[in-house]
Amino acid sequence: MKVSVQREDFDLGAEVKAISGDTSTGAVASFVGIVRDVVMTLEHYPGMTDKALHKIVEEAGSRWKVKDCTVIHRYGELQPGAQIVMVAVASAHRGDAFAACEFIMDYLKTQAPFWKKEHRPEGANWVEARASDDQAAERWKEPGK
Amino acid sequence: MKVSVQREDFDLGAEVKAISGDTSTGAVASFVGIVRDVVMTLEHYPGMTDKALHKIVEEAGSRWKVKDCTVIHRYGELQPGAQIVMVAVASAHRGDAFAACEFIMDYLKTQAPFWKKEHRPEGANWVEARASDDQAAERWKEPGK
Amino acid sequence: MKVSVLYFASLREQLGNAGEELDLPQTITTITALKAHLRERGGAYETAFAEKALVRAAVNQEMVKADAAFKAGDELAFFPPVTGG
Amino acid sequence: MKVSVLYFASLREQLGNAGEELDLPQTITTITALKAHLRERGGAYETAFAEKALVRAAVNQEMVKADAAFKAGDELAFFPPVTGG
Repeated sequence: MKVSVQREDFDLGAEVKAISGDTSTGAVASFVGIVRDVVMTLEHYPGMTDKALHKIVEEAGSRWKVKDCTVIHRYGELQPGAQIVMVAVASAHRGDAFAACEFIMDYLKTQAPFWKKEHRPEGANWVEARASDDQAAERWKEPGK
Repeated sequence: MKVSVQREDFDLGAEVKAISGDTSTGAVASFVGIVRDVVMTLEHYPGMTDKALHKIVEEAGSRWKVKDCTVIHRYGELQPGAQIVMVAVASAHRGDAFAACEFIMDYLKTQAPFWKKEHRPEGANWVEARASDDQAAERWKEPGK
Repeated sequence: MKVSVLYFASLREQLGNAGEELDLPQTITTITALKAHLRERGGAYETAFAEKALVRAAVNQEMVKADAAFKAGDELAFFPPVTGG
Repeated sequence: MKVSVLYFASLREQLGNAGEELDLPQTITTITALKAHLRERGGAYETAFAEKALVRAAVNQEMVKADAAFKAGDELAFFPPVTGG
């Protein structure tokens, strides 16, 4: 399990390779979040981000059969097209890999202390939290998920 | 949209980058299938594989908001740890990317004409289709999915 | 009616046949009928195309149900349930 | 009771304050009580910690509900709903 909060960019291919080595691993699901068409600054709460991400990863590991997992989240100024976040989950089978990866993203969106500020020509503004993100996290609380 | 059926290995990171360029793309979900602990030969039906994969990708594009998408499936002899298949889906938002990526994998598993033969010390044998794969594909037929 | 028929994977090995050109009687126009026709060859064909055997079919490279029809010149294929991905 | 309090993102800008050390009256032991206490400062604090304001809180770097308690020496934090990922 690897969790990293960093300014630097990351290499999805290398990170996926790094968790694919176990001969019982048959599936790796991954996700990359990308800056759309506006420059942004990502602020975080240094003492808490690492803790929060570890907690989310552990929760995923208790719900699904996860062989290995990597979560990287960047902070600082990011240009359009830049990678913001990646999650990769290695499992024996794809069902576990997909579910755990999506779960980690949904929880990260509502539980990890990051905030985006967008820099537009008309001025800078903080991105507002989206109700759809709360809903996405909520659905994992349904029984059977 | 890119579909490729090939002997050669692929580079997940490069493929994901290649479909991430649009400034309206905010999310790329991807999947890699990996050979577990046994050497295998992947046979396919050359005239049909490409067609079947394109059809699955088009179906995904009609159900979710997909900006771009890449599917690569290898054939021939593959060693343990080798990459077999990858699917990457770029969307504005992660919900569409995850759903379309998982849908493509589930349909590919039951609709694309590939067959795995495992080479074990005690002899070679064809992998049997799994009922769980049929179930995984079936669930996309439920209304609301 | 002339058609070409391909066999894949375990089915190809079981039959010892990767494919053949067939000139079928006029009455045989569906996958179900063709399977019955091949079954009559006996031996490996009788086993491979038994009613209970899990054999999938394609007509012109599209997977079809057992009651699908075909016409002269079509490329037909039989194979076991797929196991890619 | 001494605690440290941190403010993040739009809340930090709104208050013009990234954090401070506070020596609180004995009666203030929950996030709800602390928010009311800060509200009494008036100005930006009154607005930022209004009953209806969406302010999240953490105690010792774990997100908590408004009725959570804290003790001397804890690191408290207030921030808007998160928007990472």
